Amino acid sequence: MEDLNVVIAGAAGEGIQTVGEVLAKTLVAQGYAVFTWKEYESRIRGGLNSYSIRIGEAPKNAPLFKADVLLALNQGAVEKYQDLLKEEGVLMAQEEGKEGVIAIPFEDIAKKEVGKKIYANTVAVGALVGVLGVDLETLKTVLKQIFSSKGEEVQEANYQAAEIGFERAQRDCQDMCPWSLPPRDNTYFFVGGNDAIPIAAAYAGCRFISAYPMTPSTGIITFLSKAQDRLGVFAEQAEDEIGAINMALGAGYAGARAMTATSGGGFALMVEGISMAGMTETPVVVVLAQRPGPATGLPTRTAQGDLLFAINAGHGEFLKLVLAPYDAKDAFQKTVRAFNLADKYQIPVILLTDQLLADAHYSYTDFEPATSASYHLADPSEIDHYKRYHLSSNGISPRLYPGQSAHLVCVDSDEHDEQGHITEDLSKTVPAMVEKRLTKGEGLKNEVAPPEEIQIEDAEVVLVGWGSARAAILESIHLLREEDVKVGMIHFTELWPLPDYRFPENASLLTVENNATAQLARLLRSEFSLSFKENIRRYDGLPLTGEYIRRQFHAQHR
Amino acid sequence: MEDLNVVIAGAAGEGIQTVGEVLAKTLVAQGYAVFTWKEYESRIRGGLNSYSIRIGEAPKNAPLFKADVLLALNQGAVEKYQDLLKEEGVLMAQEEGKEGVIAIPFEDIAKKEVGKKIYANTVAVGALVGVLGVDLETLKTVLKQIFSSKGEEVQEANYQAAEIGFERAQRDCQDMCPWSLPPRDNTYFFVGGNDAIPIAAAYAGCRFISAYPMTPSTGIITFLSKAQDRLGVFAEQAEDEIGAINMALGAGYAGARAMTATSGGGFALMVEGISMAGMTETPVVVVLAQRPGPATGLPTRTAQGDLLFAINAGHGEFLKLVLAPYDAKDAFQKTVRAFNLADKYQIPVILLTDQLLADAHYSYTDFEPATSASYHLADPSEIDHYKRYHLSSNGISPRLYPGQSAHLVCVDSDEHDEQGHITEDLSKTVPAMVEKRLTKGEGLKNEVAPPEEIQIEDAEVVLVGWGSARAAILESIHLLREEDVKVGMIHFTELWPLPDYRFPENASLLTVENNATAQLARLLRSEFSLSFKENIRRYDGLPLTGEYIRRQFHAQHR
Amino acid sequence: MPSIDDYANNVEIQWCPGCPNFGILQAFKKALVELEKTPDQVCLISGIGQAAKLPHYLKCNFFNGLHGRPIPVALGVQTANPDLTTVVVTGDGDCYGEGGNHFIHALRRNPDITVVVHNNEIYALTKGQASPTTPQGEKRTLQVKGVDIEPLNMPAIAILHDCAFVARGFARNIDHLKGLLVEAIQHPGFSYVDVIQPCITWGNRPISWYEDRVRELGEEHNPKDKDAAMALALGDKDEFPIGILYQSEPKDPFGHRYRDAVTDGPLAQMPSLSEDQLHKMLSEFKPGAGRFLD
Amino acid sequence: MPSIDDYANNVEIQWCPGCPNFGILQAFKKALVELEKTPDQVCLISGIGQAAKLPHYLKCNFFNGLHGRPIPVALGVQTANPDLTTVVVTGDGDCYGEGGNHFIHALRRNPDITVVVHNNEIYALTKGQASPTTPQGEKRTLQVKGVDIEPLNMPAIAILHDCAFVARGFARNIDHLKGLLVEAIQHPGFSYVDVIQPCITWGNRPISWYEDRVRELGEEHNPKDKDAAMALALGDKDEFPIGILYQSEPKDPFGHRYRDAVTDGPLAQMPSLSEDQLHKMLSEFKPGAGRFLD
Ligand SMILES: Cc1ncc(C[n+]2csc(CCOP(=O)(O)OP(=O)(O)O)c2C)c(N)n1
Ligand SMILES: Cc1ncc(C[n+]2csc(CCOP(=O)(O)OP(=O)(O)O)c2C)c(N)n1
Ligand code: SF4
Ligand code: SF4
Ligand SMILES: [Mg+2]
Ligand SMILES: [Mg+2]
Repeated sequence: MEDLNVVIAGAAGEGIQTVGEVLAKTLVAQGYAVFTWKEYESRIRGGLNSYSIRIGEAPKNAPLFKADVLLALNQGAVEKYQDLLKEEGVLMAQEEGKEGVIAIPFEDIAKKEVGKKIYANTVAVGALVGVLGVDLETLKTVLKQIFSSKGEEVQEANYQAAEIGFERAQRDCQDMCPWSLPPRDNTYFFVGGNDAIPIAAAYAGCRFISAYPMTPSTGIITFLSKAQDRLGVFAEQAEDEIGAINMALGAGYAGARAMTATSGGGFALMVEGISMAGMTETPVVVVLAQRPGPATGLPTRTAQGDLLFAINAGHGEFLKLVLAPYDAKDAFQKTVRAFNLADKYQIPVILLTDQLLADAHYSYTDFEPATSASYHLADPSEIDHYKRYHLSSNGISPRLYPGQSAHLVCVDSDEHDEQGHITEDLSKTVPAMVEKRLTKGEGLKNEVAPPEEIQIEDAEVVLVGWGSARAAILESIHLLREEDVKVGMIHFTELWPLPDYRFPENASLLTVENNATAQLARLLRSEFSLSFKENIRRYDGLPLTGEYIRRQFHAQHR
Repeated sequence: MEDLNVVIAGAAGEGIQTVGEVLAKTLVAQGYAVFTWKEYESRIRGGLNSYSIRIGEAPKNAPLFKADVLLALNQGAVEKYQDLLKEEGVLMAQEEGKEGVIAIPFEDIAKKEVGKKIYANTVAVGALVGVLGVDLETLKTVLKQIFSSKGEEVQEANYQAAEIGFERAQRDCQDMCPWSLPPRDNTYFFVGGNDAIPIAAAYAGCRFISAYPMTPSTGIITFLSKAQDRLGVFAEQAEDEIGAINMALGAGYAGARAMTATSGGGFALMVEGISMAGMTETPVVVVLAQRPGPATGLPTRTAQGDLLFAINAGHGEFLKLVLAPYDAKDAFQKTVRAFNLADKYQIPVILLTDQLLADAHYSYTDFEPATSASYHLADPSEIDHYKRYHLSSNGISPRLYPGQSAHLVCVDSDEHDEQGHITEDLSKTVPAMVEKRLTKGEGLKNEVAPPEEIQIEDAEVVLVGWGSARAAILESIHLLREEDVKVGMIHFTELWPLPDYRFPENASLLTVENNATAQLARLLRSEFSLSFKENIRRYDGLPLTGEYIRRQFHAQHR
Repeated sequence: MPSIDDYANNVEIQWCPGCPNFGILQAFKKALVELEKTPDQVCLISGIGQAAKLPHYLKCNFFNGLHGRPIPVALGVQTANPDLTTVVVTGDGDCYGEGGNHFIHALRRNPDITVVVHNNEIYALTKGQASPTTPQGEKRTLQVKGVDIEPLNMPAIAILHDCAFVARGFARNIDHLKGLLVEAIQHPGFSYVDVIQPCITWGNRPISWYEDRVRELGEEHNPKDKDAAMALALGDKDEFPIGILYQSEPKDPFGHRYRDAVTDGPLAQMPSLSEDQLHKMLSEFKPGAGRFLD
Repeated sequence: MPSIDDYANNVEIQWCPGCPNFGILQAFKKALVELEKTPDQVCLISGIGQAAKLPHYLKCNFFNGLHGRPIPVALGVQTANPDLTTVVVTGDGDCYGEGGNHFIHALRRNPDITVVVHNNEIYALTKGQASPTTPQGEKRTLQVKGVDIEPLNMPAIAILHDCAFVARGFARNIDHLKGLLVEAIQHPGFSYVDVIQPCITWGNRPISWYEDRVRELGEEHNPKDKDAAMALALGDKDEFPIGILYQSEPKDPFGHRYRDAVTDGPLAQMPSLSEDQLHKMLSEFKPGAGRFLD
């Protein structure tokens, strides 16, 4: 089958999120690979938002805009989103509308036929399940899981609501709805970006998170604080982002793997702390969930606008690692990797995500961690005279934590000697310490993964991308190859330090980025001798898609 | 004559600074071109510091290490600094020492012969003036200026102290001191980097400074607050750097040219504010006086370690201007330019200085401003319907200030429409605003000065530098050319956006930088297709000198 | 003479229908009309949050800045243009959390601005986390077992530091709140109004719960009585006396020395340094003249 | 049993000779000896300033962090390793200026740490600017006509917020200060000692001026009496009553819920999530199982 795309649109507070989630779970339970993403305004009620569900037999995990089915919860949503409907697409709405609209007055039905307005959402899901030709029973299983704790009555009412919606849709569909999604024998994992990171953190031995709420990063600390007893991660809401990173650094110094999570403005406030992590050689993982800036920008939208800021974050010169996972599963792996490498090299690691990745849910056949936690604290019993900043040949000094043993752990944000005391010895100690901290980079550079290469053998044009744009670029390659354009892909998820790498010499290169200034291109030019054709950029707050890239490619490169 | 270098060394609190300043002024008054710089520890008393005075007939304005005369105020200073003495150099000390040391017990003399220990400094200056063969009368003129307000008695005691020191030195000099510095007919301006910036700011119409103390930037607000009534600049010590930049932005929004000044860690705390300046299009000038990082680093030392951080400072994508003046006079011009361009393009401007430039004093034959303030506020009477973010073709919208007229000035750190109201219109307004802010860069790029070229015509190797390193690089070119090495110089003081520029094609290039990672080289690689030989870097907290560059050049490029 | 309509603009209001923030907006408009201010005389400064969106809904000059930072922006605005009526509109997270340091230091400065805090005891725009004023034990989206730490009492801190004007209002008593705003804006120096503003979407308690506990202060309270003011600020956490809690003795406003010595008008209107002045100053950097500042 | 010598290290002390900071250092050593702490049980956290250099001069674990940020670092340290004796050593600029927000929010959390502020009413390391505690009218290098704004009264703010332990010491009354430090460190929850520490280099007043005005509190003051404590904190600015100003009723320390539910040892010693636990959790992301957290 071709992938289907269902878009649910309406105001904040109208239940888009609930309808979308229940439908998505039902589809996964039915055996389909589902990818969901959302776009929404920065407000609590009102406005116009959408929740998109892509349904396929195998995971594509990339956003689509065009809709096969559009469920518009209000008239504004009809107007704003109806252009997304494909020609043969079906519009579902509450009120009777034009020809070809499946009108189901969810709220009325809920109130009159089920008894309470709150069942309107379930009526809507029932209708969607009916339109898509999914088994009502599957929906009921999902409803059971969700409402089992609410008592028999609520559960029954939900069943009833779902049935009514289902039947109304089937009745009204007639021959407008060609779809049928019979049960399949797959049980995909269905995971959100902001779920994968906290779970991976706990799996990687993270014991401490302090953060200040900021969209789209807040889900991470929320997850961990809800799961505190189960995952054992101490979670604290800080008074501000400066407090957050300094708490994490304190915990890291004291031996606990620690992290924080934020977005652009909050990250800006943390850069002094990141510089201190560099100087004190304290491991810390900082999630920077990007949204469009500058300043407050578009708080709920997506962008890849902070790449160069992240790489150059912090005053002075020190080693850091910047990783940009491309989806939830990769975010899981990269999170574990972030903790391990932060520990091994005693450095700050920045995990660059974005609103797309944070809020999207992905399907996977399997979800096995590729690495597990590896710890690098030194063994105090093997050390005679402990020096926190011992000048070793690879720049890495043994790290102990205070109270671990009788060895004293002395750490300084001033330039310091091997013991951790302030130094003014410019002739020897200072240059030695500068070199020590940078020397660690040689080891790290060798561990950094090279970019992923897709179909570059015969490619005339290579699309170079990073982070969450991967699936869209992959899809665009598929689309362009269908048109006989020989394109390939080179994709970076480990961005600083950059690995040694040889770009193909015969293909022309352009980057595809969710920003306005093509930051990856600038970065690659500074590290490799490259030139780029006109890069493809998107900077309206919405994610890249395969179709967008295809269109831009043709517009720019004919 | 060949330039002379006098180094005064001792503990903090022992009077090095006073002795050095009085001597420097005397030399200027005598008609010589004087350059002073200092290196000191981050403490208030004790430690070992030095103040160097370079004396010549024409301004070189570059630091030297090797000393013709070393005045060591204590035994530790003798030990630490005596290696600086040239073979024929003269050591002056308090206590009798080795052969060839001019021993003058300043404190004893002051106490016993003048009556109070505090006159020891003047005894020392007197002795230095004697050793150097400067007129005692010139010293007295300078002493008169300094002490005239302290009453007849103090003045007389100082004269007496100077005389005793002078005579003792002349007596003990015998044939060890070959120098004679007769009066010359020059009256140089003698200006410090941290004096030039505040004066230029006031001249450029700056009306507001808020800052939080941080070495080596503190001199700027200190100057302005002392001169508040005379220069009319409102100066406020903020509670922290975040407060400082936000106050400056408030003042800037309200029509006052405004600035702040800080160093690495404080700048790190300001980058969210800089991003807001970008988004709200509020002019602001931020002085970033660099010192070695990361974190607290070496608070009183010098470095050029924040170039890439400054250029990439702030989340999101927006236009900023980064200027790095090379000396006090250039700092004057660039400060005026900073305010004018901040105003014209409605952007944040970063003035990158460093401890060397901040603390050094320079001599100039003339000190004429090359530009004066040009103002770019719009005229409210010419506007009918005012829109703060009117989408103009060059990206610049008319800027008014609140209360200036009946027009309302509405400014937003969220993405906004032309009126300044929050927008969620992703299809039109958002990309238009992103483009508007970046389009301004096209105009700005055309105003940015190309780098300065020195002797590149026949150069086989070109040393590429930036900011305060200029004089040292110039001197190194002189030294290398004397050895028949064909070197030239390309020097940047306007660093972002980079101007269009063609590098010479036949010479090999290397950068000379006061940092460890050769940041300029990285920057230039990303903007021009260049490759660099092994760059010359210095990262021990001390400034580059011509001699250092010469030595490194030979060590690296034989 | 301005009317309520002069303050209307046709910007869509993004608050939840029924939110008490509407009451604060209304009180603002009424207060400005009563004060006979025209929109161009008023400048609202805000940070980020639901509260901080208010300036968009009232026709006037505004600077909608960063989360937590409206107070320093307002200090800059008021200094640069003292003729403006500068009012900060902020939330409990904006002002007491991220911006806490600026608030306590603004108390020290006594700038002639008014700070109005929409205190809903929650981070509403980011979906319901605890704020510095959330009472202990209350559940929030990030504090699922209830907030475990104590709230900050900023009105008490303000009274302690002799803040010029400290009041508490209730978003649903619009006319009473309007009265407070009028007095706060008129009062010289730093005026601070903490407004109880229940969040009907994320909060745990209905508006009526607050309504039942709000009590208008009458003649019996003398705002000059610091002990009494402090007692009110420290009183039972489930009681909300509203009105003027405290008024200090008159004191010098921020920047008064500069105003006396240099100018008391907008800084943008000052002439800049003349070439003459510049040359005079620079000549002092020549030997023989002596540094002009020492 | 540790002795004073166990706390000696041979690092050159960078303070001015005769600075009262030496007295604080001495009091620290004596207190730690009296508490029978060995250097490895102690962790000092500081920011940047003259005060903040103290950890370098006393043999123990330390984290000398950023200006203004020792308190959040200490929170992290104490949480990660509750077995350590975590003490913050900070200055009036570090703690009340740059770090003011962290202090007021630490009050809310009641972490089991001790904060010792070297209050010299000045920014000493940066050469004499006013600090948040500089009295009005006093001249500083940046405030040449005298400080024009009011000082911050952090002890009063602490008492107001029922800080577990609030004391004031004098750097030259070493034994008295030692006693305060012993009590502060022993006291559960957030202990706060503001130490009067005249700066003999940049300050305007000789040590004797302070000595004349310092008065040790005796039996007559009951630290449980909040009003009396507040009166002391608010008292005459030129009088310095020293001793324990306030002790709150016992209350839960920061993180107690976690300590009860998860572990009360160092976090570094916890086993990490097993593959089993991981798979169990991940399986809940499959349809049919239901999300494990909802
Ligand atoms: C530096 C920074 N950190 C965090 C945020 C995210 N943020 C936006 S509003 C808000 C909380 C607002 O709370 P409050 O001030 O009480 O306003 P309310 O929404 O409750 O009216 C936060 C944390 C931000 N925009 N900037
Ligand atoms: C972010 C940042 N801002 C400013 C500074 C510069 N600075 C260093 S110490 C200090 C003031 C210290 O005052 P205080 O804490 O009272 O310590 P004291 O020196 O008086 O003991 C300042 C402003 C810095 N290091 N970092
Ligand atoms: S979320 Fe709460 S505070 Fe925000 S508008 Fe809605 S009801 Fe009001
Ligand atoms: S400057 Fe002041 S506080 Fe610092 S060491 Fe010297 S006397 Fe002590
Ligand atoms: Mg709130
Ligand atoms: Mg101090």
